[in-house]
Amino acid sequence: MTILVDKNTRVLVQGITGREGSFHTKMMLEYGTKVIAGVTPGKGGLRVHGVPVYDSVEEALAKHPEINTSIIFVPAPYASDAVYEAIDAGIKLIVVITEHIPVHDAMKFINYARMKGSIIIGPNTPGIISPGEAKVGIMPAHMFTKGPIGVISRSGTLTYEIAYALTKAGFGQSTCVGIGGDPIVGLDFIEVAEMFRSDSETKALVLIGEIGGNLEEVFADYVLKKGYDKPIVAFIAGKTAPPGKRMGHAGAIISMGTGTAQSKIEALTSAGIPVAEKPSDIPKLLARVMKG
Amino acid sequence: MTILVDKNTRVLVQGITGREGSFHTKMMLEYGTKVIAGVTPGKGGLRVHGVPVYDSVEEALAKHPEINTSIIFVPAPYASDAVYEAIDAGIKLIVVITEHIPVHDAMKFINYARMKGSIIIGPNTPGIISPGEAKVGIMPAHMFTKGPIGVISRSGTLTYEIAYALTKAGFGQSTCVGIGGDPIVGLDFIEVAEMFRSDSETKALVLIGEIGGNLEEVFADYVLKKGYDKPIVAFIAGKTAPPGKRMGHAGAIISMGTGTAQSKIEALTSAGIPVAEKPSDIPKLLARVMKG
Amino acid sequence: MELYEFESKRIFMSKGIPVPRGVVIERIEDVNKVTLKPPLMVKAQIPIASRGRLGGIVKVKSLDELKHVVSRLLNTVIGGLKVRKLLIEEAVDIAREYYLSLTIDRVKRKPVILASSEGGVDIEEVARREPWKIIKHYIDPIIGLRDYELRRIAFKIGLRDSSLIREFMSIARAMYNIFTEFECELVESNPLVLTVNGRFVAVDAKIIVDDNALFRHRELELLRRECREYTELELKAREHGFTYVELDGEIGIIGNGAGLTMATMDLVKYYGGNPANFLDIGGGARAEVVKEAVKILLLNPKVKGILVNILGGITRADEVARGVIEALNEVNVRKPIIVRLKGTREEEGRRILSKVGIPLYEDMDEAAKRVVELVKGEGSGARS
Amino acid sequence: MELYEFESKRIFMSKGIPVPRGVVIERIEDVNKVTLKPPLMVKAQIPIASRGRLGGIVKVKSLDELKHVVSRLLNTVIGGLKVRKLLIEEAVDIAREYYLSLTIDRVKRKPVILASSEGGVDIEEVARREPWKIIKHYIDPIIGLRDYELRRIAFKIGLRDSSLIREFMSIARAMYNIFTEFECELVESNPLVLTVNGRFVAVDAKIIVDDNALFRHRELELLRRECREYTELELKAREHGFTYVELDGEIGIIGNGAGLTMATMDLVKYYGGNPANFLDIGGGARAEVVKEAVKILLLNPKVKGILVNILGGITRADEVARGVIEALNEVNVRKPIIVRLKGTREEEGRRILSKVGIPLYEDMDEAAKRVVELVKGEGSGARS
Repeated sequence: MTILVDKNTRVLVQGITGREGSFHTKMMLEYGTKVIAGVTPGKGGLRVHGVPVYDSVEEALAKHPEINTSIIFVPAPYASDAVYEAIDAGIKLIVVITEHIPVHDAMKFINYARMKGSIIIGPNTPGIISPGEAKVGIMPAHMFTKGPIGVISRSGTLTYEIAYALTKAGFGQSTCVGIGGDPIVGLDFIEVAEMFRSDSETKALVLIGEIGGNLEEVFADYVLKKGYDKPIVAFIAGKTAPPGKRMGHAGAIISMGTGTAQSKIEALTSAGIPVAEKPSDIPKLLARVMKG
Repeated sequence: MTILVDKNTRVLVQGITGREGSFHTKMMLEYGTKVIAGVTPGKGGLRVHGVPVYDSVEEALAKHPEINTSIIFVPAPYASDAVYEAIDAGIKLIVVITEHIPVHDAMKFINYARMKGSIIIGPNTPGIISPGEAKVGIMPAHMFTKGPIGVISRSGTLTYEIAYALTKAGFGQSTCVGIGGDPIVGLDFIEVAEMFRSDSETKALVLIGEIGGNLEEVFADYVLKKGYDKPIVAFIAGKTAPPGKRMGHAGAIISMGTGTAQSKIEALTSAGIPVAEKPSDIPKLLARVMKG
Repeated sequence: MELYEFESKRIFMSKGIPVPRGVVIERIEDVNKVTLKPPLMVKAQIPIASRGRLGGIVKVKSLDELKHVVSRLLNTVIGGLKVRKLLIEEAVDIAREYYLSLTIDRVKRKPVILASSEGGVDIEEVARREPWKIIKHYIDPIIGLRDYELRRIAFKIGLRDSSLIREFMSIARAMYNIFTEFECELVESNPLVLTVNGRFVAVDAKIIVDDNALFRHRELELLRRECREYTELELKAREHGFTYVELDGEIGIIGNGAGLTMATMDLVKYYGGNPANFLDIGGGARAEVVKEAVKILLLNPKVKGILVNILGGITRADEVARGVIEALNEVNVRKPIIVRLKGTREEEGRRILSKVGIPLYEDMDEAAKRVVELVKGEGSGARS
Repeated sequence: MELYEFESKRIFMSKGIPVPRGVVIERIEDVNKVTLKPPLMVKAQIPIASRGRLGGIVKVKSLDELKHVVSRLLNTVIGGLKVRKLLIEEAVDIAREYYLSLTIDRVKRKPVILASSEGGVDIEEVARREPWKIIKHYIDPIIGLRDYELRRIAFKIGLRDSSLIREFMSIARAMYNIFTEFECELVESNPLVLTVNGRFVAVDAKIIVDDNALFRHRELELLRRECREYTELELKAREHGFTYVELDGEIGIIGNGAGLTMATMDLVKYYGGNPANFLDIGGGARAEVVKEAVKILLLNPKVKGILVNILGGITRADEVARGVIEALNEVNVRKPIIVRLKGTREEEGRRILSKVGIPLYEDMDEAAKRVVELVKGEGSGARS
């Protein structure tokens, strides 16, 4: 078992004819992901790496009702429209790769998706990979391998780095979920951890956080209060990073001193989650907690 | 059994300190309806006919969590805000007496209510009465009496007229629902008829329609297609009325010749629903169909 | 309230929707100031769907012909309405006529876009005969209209050129913005013309705004003062807060609630009379309103007798009775008046009316029968 | 992007929110044109929260004193930023200081209103010590803000007078409209002053707009050109499409992806070095971008050595390698450069760099260790 994507995942690529959409369609196909169709308005009838292109999601789904997942490469100004189209068409998992989507747009479509029962991953996510089953994202696949570790990350390349370290150390991954690097994302650490909780294949979690926001602190609090029956290790990037933009008094009132690497590391540690000093330490830590 | 309101109905009156709100609070109390609380912002702490007044619905519900129904007497410009307040507070049945609410407002709060699982009756409705159980509305109670007839009406005073005729002829009513006279209303004939379908106390329906829109035709179509296991008689007002405002070609395209008294009478008759020539004929018709 | 075509077009223009170049004239002399390039369209500004068939739209080939047509049309009566304004526009070279509108669907309780590549005067015929040629798209009123929906509509009405699709989308978006901003019941363009130059132009524009929302739109409410589709008496009725529509019959009807009022009219007809009007005093009317309502009917010479049918809930019978009497005191016209009153303070109402010899009827059927008899001269007994 | 206080106040004013009467001056001479009535507040226009404590806000009692203060403040440096503009405003008679703001809550994924009757400089202290004094209300971003919510907030911060409640509601509504119309990350007024005359005045105003939404707000994008919180190099970096923030250390860092770049900085620190910057070339960067990034670090004299850490997914190693070499060719400065490259076209990248004697590191830890050694002069081997 894995979470979110697996062998039954049937993918629609929105923005398939663009540079990135087309390139990663090829990469996903090479990985074995079932990419069924693509959408680019006005390009209906084309084929991209053998995948048929349609003018609208509605048309694509009429022809390929088995589609259950969409990955979005549409440029930021048009991305939210593409997300709405996917939600309204009833697609239940939507992976939004696009970065620089205006935060008010993201906030709206994420709330709308929730209302309609769709899951949004991202925006600004590298996507999801369940090694050996399906990759719905842009990560370099050779750095990932099948195994018992669930990975949840706010980062892109740092996830690849850590996944690669895990792979080299013999820790394969059940599913790696990039929740997205934007301030507002569709799923947070807790929601993904809940999915991993009931995934029998996942034996331990790696959580990759970074400075800003307080998703990590909220997650630590959740683990503390609700407990988590699988070992977790974490890494937080940004100990030496410049302080983030100050969002007026409101930002300070809401964050209440959270948001720094130190606050996150302390919160996680207090919740019994060991935090690695550097990415290369994660496999060691993992070996320790999985034994213990 | 009755539908929508009964002995368990606990009523909040929004706009309780206004002329109409206050008068009908008294009338409802006299009828035996459990009016628990009222809301008028800025008038918190007052009492109206013994009913405590609060500044907000939230406060009223905090003090009286048993409230399950709201009746709204707030003037049109502020009515939709009051409806939202009731929906957000989780009140599941909201009776909107106010007339002249802008149709875009009504459209939005009706869709919103649906999303949140609340039922809107109205706007521009006389309300609901389950004789002997509860009256959440402005109808003159003495014209109604308990019995086996369910009444669904788009009209106000005409409903009283017909209910009175029924009462005089010995046909008591289970519940009378004024769905509201506005172009957009929360529940239509079909939805109320569905409720009556599973109400064992209701043995027959009286449907009171009028010209404009096509709710009656749509209802006739529903009875024709889905069947209805209780006898129904109808009355349609407006055979001699001036034609309604022409809503451009769009109105004609949508209505497709429906909307006139003739079209409604034909549709109902075709669906096996006898239509009374005048209100005073309804009891006779009813006697006939209930025997047959 | 339906706006005049030229008012609608001004709003269209302000939102960036292309309309033909044009001017509005109210006096024949103004025709000399027209600098538009013929051929021109002369369009009577009256809110009647059939104005084209009734001769209210004329194409002219020259400025000379324009003068001729303007002097013929201005201040004449078309479809019962006086033509006070003419819109004169440059004719457009039509490649194809589209149809595009936004309105509210009562059954779905949602805004709906209607679009078709077969626009023009026969659009309703198209709807009947080839309904699949009209695209009907419902809009979620909470989330609003998204671009992908417009794009889908554009594809469905057969647009393929991407710049034309963009133009269509921006016009439809602007019409939707008008629809929501001004709280319209209808925003319509028929035809929305695709010119031979490959541009879209809204050759006709129709906006109907929701009267109930006018309090939020001062700029529109000002337009309301002008004489529109309402007669003077109808306008006066609106001021007093009741609804009045004139009809052809001889029996004046006053009721409370639209349903009851209509049922009363139907009953009069059933018993052989003909209603002269629809007059709904609404809920909870005071004596003052009833008085004004009765006065309107007393003063209307076509009305030979009056039937007042009030079923009190909010409305109090004593207020109604007082209103009737005040009207009779103020107006020196006598006509048969039949009053049927039931409900709150019925007895008090009966007492007030009996003083002036007006009997109260209990039963609606009897009241209707009686007024018909009286008007037909077959009876007597009511005050006259 | 954070707007200047005076820009925020202009937007507040345009939406009907009362602000103190004031003028902006950029030259000392302009002080003579000031016609405001003392006492006055002189406020340095710099986006720093602590400007009050740093002497950037001064109250003056007379126009003479004003001249003195203006010439003291203008063009000085406060908190590292040059004061180019001063906002001069009439002081307000304060009865009470409120706090009111709109921002986005990441965890709830919704807009949130924060309001308090204990506004002013100590608001964060209030939040810590008496959190119940700050009302936090989440807004449904789809249905939007409804009046009843504002009314509830008004009651909760202790307003009772109905005209004051109305005024508060209309200010909060206007701030919400700014928040949504301009797609803000923050709209804040602290203090929102209740004057002794019983009116609300936004004595401070702060607007932060979402940079990602600027393409929809031309009017705001124009403001961006001006030097703001960014240094010149940071602005240059933005033009080239990467993110660059200067720090105090001596080791220049280039990474792709914010997480990896930060992790690289942390690693340098872990091995005893100090990062001179954060520089994220983003995803899929071409040689041109890499070149500009490397050039910025080569030209920064504080940078003693450079660590490039690229994990290719979208980013191609050969493009990165080419970018490094082009930078070295264009700039005549030599510093130790350590390159760690993994991923797409790794071999091609290695080949290109080996030609100029730059070795490729496989391992991030080793690369970080090495660059620290080199900068500390304990090693050699990299091109210098």
